[in-house]
Amino acid sequence: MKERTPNELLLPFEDSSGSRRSFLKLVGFGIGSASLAGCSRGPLQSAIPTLEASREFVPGRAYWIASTCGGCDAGCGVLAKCRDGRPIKLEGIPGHPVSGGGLCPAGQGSVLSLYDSQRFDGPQRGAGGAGSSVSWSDADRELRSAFDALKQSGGRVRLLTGTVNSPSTRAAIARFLAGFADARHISYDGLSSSAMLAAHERTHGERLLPRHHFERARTIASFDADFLSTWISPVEFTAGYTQLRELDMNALRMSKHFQLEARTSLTGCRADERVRLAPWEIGAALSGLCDHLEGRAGIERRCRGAADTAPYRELIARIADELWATRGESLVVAGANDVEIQVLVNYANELLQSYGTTLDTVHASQQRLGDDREVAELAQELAEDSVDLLIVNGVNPAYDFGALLPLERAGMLISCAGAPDETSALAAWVVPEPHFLEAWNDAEPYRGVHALSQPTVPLLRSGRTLRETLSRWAGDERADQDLLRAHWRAELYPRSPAHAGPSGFDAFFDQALHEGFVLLEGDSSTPGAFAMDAVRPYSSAQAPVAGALGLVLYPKAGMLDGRHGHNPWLHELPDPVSKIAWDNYACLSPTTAERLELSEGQLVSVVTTAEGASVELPVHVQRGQHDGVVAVALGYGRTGTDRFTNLGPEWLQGRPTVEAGGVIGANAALLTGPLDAGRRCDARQATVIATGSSVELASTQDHHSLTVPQHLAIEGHEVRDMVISTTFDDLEAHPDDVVHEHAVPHAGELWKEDHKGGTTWGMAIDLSRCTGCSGCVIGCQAENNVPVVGRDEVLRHREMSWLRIDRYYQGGDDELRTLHQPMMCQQCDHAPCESVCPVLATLHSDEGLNQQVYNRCVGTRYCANTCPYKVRRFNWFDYPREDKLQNHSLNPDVTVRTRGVMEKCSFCIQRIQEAKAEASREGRKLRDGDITPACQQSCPAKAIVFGNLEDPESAVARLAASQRSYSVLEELNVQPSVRYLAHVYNGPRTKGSHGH
Amino acid sequence: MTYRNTKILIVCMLLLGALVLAQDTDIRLPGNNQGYEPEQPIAFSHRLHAGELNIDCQFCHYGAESSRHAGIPSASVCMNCHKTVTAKFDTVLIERELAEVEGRDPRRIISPELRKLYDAVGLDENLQPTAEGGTPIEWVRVHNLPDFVYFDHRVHVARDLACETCHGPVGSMERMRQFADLSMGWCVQCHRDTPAIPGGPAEDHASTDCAACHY
Amino acid sequence: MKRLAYIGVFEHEADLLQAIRESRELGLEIVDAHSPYPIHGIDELMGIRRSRLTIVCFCGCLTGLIIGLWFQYWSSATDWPLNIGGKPFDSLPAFIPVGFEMTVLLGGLSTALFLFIRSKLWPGKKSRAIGGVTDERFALVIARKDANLAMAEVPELLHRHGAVDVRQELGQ
Amino acid sequence: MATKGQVGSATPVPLIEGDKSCGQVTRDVCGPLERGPTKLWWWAFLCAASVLALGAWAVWYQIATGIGTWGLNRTVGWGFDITNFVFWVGIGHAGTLISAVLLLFRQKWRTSINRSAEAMTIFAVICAGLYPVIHMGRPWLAYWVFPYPNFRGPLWVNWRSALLWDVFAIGTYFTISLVFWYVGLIPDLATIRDRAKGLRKKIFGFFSLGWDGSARTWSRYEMACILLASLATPLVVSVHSVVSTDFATSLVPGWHTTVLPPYFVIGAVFSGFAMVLMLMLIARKVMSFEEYITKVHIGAMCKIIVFTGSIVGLAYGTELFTAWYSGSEYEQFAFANRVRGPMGWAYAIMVLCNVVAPQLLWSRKIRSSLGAVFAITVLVNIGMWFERFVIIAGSLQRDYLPSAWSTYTPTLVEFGALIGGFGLFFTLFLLFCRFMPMISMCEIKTVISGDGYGGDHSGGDSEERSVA
Repeated sequence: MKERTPNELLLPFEDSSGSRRSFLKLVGFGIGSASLAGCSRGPLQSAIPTLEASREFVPGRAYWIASTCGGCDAGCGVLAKCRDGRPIKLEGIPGHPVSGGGLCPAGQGSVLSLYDSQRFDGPQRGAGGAGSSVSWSDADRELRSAFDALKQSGGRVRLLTGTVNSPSTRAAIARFLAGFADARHISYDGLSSSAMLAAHERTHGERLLPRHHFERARTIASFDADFLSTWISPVEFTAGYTQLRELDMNALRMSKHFQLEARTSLTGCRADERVRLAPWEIGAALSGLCDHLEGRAGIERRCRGAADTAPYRELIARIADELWATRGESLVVAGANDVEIQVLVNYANELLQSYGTTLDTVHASQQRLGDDREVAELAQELAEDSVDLLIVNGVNPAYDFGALLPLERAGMLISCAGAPDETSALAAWVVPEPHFLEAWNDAEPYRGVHALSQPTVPLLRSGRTLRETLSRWAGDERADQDLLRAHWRAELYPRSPAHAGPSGFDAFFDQALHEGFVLLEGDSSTPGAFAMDAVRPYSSAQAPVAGALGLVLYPKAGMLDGRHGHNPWLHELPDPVSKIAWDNYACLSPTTAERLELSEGQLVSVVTTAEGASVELPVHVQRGQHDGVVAVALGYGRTGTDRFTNLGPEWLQGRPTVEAGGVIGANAALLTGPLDAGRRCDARQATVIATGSSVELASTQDHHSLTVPQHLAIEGHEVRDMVISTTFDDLEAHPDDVVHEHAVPHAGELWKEDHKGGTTWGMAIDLSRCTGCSGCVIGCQAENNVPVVGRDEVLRHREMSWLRIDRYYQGGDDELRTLHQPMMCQQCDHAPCESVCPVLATLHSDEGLNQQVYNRCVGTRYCANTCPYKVRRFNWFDYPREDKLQNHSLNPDVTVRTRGVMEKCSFCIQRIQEAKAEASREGRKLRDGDITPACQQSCPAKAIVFGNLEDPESAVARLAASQRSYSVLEELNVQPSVRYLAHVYNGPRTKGSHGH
Repeated sequence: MTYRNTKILIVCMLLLGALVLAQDTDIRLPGNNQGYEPEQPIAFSHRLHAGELNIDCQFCHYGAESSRHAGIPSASVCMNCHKTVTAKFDTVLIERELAEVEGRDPRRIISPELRKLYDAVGLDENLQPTAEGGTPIEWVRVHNLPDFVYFDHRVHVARDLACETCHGPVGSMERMRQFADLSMGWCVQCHRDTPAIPGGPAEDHASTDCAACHY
Repeated sequence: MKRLAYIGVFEHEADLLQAIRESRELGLEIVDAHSPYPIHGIDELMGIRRSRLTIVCFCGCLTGLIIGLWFQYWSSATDWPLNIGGKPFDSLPAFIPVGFEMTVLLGGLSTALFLFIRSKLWPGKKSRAIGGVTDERFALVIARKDANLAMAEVPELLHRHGAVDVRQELGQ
Repeated sequence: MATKGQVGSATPVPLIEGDKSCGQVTRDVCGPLERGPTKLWWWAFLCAASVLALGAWAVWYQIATGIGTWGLNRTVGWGFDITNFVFWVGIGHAGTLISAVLLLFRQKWRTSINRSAEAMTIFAVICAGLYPVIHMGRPWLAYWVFPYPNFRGPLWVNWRSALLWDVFAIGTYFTISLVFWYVGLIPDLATIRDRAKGLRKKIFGFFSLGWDGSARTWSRYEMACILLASLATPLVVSVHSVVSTDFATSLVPGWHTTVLPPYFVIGAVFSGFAMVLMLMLIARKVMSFEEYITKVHIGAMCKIIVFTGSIVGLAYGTELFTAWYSGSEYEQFAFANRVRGPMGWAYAIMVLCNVVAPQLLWSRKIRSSLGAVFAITVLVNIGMWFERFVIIAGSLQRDYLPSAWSTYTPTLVEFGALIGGFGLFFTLFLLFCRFMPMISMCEIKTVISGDGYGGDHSGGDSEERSVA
């Protein structure tokens, strides 16, 4: 299935303004409309075939190209699904050594950035958008002469990048910098793990980031690390973590997860036990933990007495017990970018014998290599006006550091940004990079794991990779692909077992391209023994001064450090915890908000106590958050977000998503403080001052709990049982009780059914596995052409997502439990929506699907009213699709719905039909697993399983038969085809088993 | 009263006349393009290729087997044959005889319609590539389905359905014509009448689910 | 065949009724009586038969009911059975409302139509209303039933009963 | 001629005052039509037409731009639109009731008001029918709700959908009401024809079908009226029952309840009578019909309002009891939410206007105060609108899944469509007052001739001398 040699596809792709014809030439089979006067047969449609027939693609048939996701630096493998010469969807490569087959929302969304019409087209001279276009040869000539002058004068050259884990690029960097007398490559990460690397330098003698094996961790203690959503490699960690949440009846396995955190993170929502721990308490808590562990290990006590002063003394002792009991299969992680804390984490892991089992330092991670200290040094150099040339690639320092890093004082600033950003606006030259789906690249996310990226489409905008650009400047005129191949031939091929075989390099490389990655031994780190001397109890904790709050800056799953700030899908993705789209906000705990007399949506200034830096943000009252902190999301306030002004529908009372010239949210990166302390996202203090005005936050959920409002509650029915949860011990003791106590006796049917059986498509969703990461939400959006409607429409509760993730809080802030439940059309067999449609626009298929026929729909909305799950979505307007380039991301297999029709999850009917057509072509029957809906494909946790419920051998039927299986609102007897598997906490028996 | 009766009679006759006239002028409901036979940029003859020469449909429309779309063949597919076949055989024969008589090498005869093909692929008089290259041929689509209908050739070819069932006697059409009305009722009727694959969800006929075509 | 008729115009309902009664006794043929409002008892007096409108209405209703139910059954269970919310193709209880509405619709329309046809009322029909009968006058039209009877007595009869105006006309 | 009609009251109160003769009646009713519009009429018409224009603009804007210009959302799919629909259908019901049911019950006091009540029915049904069409996402495809032969298979319609039942119910209701109204109009149109000249004569001549007041025609005519009335009576009950099934047959808690059909029908009678009374009070003033629409009429209508209002109150209680007794947590919550939830204010308005306000009419003093009666009718209409609003939007906003709960805030465009309905209604009504005999002359003449249906003069039981 995977087609891997797209060279023939690299037909000339002229600039989009005059490119209709060339695009049609490319897609092979375009349909154009031209008016034909005096003809009653409607517009003339032309069909323009390619001049050259291609063996590779047949118009209308999808093909897949293996590549590596560029959404962040984790290096997940992706298959780009292409139709007619263009990628339309990214899917994880099943069995990929990093991601294992899933994809996160940012990864799913990154295909849209390819079709960003505001990207740079070729080099620009002068500041950002105001610059003038220059040809590549002119730019190279001028810049080379400037470099020559620098080489003569011995000027200082700095290359500032994000994590570069591409070996071929690193080689090109080295070659380029070698030509200068004083040249350095500096890297940093917007979401920094610098302290983890530094801590290992102290404890293991090598600056490295170990690989975390959550799939081996039976006990996990996480201190503020959001490893299921944004921390280092969330897709991989989710896949690993959920492997130990396997609750099939034949193999009950469950890890125990403690989360001690200040804000309410997605990871915290999953934890078996979660407590609120302020950032300044983490050191003390970790020291206490180490104290306990030392005691159990019976070694010299370096943290003696810390246990007595630690917060949550009893809990820490219990965590230590549980960790110790599973030592060798335990894992302690901390999110803080603080070397002292990370040293303690290393120490705890060392005591727990995690190194070599749950932590791999041999095949160390290269997903985050940035070093905060180097940035601080660069800032110093810039401040001294001693940098003559600064080349910035892959990061946006002007956004991340603002005035702390005086970029404008560099002698010459060259930005490699693909699209205008804060840094390119300051640059003397912009030498744009292509999108990762247009370019060759390689990556080594873990030592020994070599991933390849290849172009899936000819360059839509003229750009050049850093590797090619630097090689050009270093005098190497080879094309990018040749540079990459040369590096692989010289460096990697000799290490492969294929080297000894007869097939040669081309076969090796083609195989790597086909798979998307290759595993090679021989490139590993060699850390030293654990240096006990590096360990000392944490001392430098500082509680906030009176009147101030601890400031916690965190990334959101869609925006991360702001690199996806121009992606409308990710902006409209509701945060998995707060359920708010289109904004960042200052999160305060309910108690604190009450104390400060603030309520949801009130605008406040968050002012750092040290520098007085401030941002103005609306308040979000976040349950489960520590009372002593204010949490603000990074990644917002990007310039260029004013592009979303005209995003949604325009009408009488419509409000723009962002005011003309404004930005979405506010940039909280500017609050991180001085560079020399590292990029500490949780170590600042801030005061929160009300400004007096307020805004509405675009939340997709109004009621946040399964408990109905108190004054309306009927006795005995205060809590609804949409999400059933239980504890592991209850499940083990009485597996049948879990769901049964919610069951409603079935009174039988009123009528005999006329309908045939054979196939009933169904879905099973394991709530114990689902983390709420929302990868499925964006996957669904990409697959099904779900429109983006803009902030105002979300505010009016008209978001269009077919698949939403319901989030319910239960319990008080101290013992907050958060339940996530993916909710999409339940494809009911007795669908209430079907009987109410007057025009038969929604009815049942012979295969048990609830079909929605857009072209028949007249839009009465009766079906949506009567749907008990409220999963139907109505096209309130013709949502603007004026960006013709962006429209190329549309899936041609799914109708783009017009105004006034209802739509909803179809179980990816286009994929069902495709699989059936292929099976029929191959003359065989459908097999279980032939059909994978977009949400299932995307799910890193493998929480979603699709198949034929009537085939007892199918995976979905087996799950549906599980003792944890139930359907939502079973008592209505609408007979949904989606089965949920009860959520299980790893906890002791409760009396009875009151899950919720 | 007779006067009124006459009036009624006249009106009835007029209505009847209008109906008869409507039959003749081939008036049909909007959206029904049955019989559509647009002029094409190159006067390609299906009668010659599919009829007389009996070339398999899928030789050119090879997408029908593996894709939703049967596809309009690329010019390069035409060139497989028309690299050598440049004009009608009899004109070539005449030239050959003439050349023999005149004692010279026969000239290459290129028919005016094939000239358009060579222009499109960018070949000069001697069938050598020109500097400008070619421009794709803009054929006029004959069979147009609305955007919300997903017809899949692949499945129908796999079920050994003859192309003529829907496309009509293509082998006798000089210019391609829409044979069927391509209405939903026409599709559905065939699906009702066609026995299904045994073991499929609907045992007695091909799927008449909405989602067979609309999604 | 045209024949002679007399028209008497009255000012009071009672005069008209008296005139009718006597004309009938005399064996005169009452072509018609005209009044601005329905006069009760006049039909018996004039010997008008009970209208068959009821039967027509009933037949209309029955037709509506049968067509309504049959068409619903045919279109959803025979012509193209479709699975709607798992309900049986022949969902008779769900067909009742439309069946009922069709009953009433056809019943009502056939009644009105029959009224118009039977009473020869159609749009644009030239009115032959006798002056004032749509306002406050009452009129009686008398024709000769028996050739032996002297028509000359008729105007006198009408005048005797208080007719304010008596005209002679050629009627049908 | 003396007036002899009575409304079952011990003291004979004249139904028609002023000792009218037939000619007098003709002149009184036709007079205003022939004299040309009064200043007051012009002002009223201007107001109504402006409101109609505003509504037309709102509807046009909404159709051109999208349903999104209304404040609906993924949870609340119906708001003002269907509220208005049910409200207007309800208003229409009183007309049929007065003309058909009271005809069957030989209530001759209906004669003064039945014509305008029937007209009101037709106009209200026009208004009502408008909303389901414009509430569609693609109203230009509204004809798809009709089962006409087509080239799609053929694809028919979903006979199981309550909305489809609505199509037939409203369609039949409109048709039968129109036929009934028109049949009733023919003699009066003939009266006007015979008084008119020129173009008016031609137009009224065309529509009066050549009516000549023949005794034979009268006989069939009366029979037809009785038959149509007998058909219209169950029809009117069925229509609002069918409308209520839009809600009762769906799964939404607060909708899914068997009490809805009778509850809706009685609500419709209640609101309809209030609307008729309100219009009568205006019309008798504007058109100077004080002698035809007397305190007897007003008193009778007041009694019906207080009676039906009490039944409506009982229905409110019943649904609360049913919810409580059901044991269904969703049903119970839906009603707790209806009374005390975010739309509790609307529930309060509903109860005050529909249950409390009409109880004042027990007092004869209030019944005889036209101002007070007028105020109460206005309140009842407001309350009944809110009843539908509470049922529709109030139930939808919070149903099963707490995650999907939402709120509903109407937009300006929606308010435009709301008042546009009133604009249309009053415009049509004013035009009707202007061009059609507002009072059924022939029936009034029957009453004053002492031979009203069931009148004492005709010798007791009407059955005896009904059309033979």
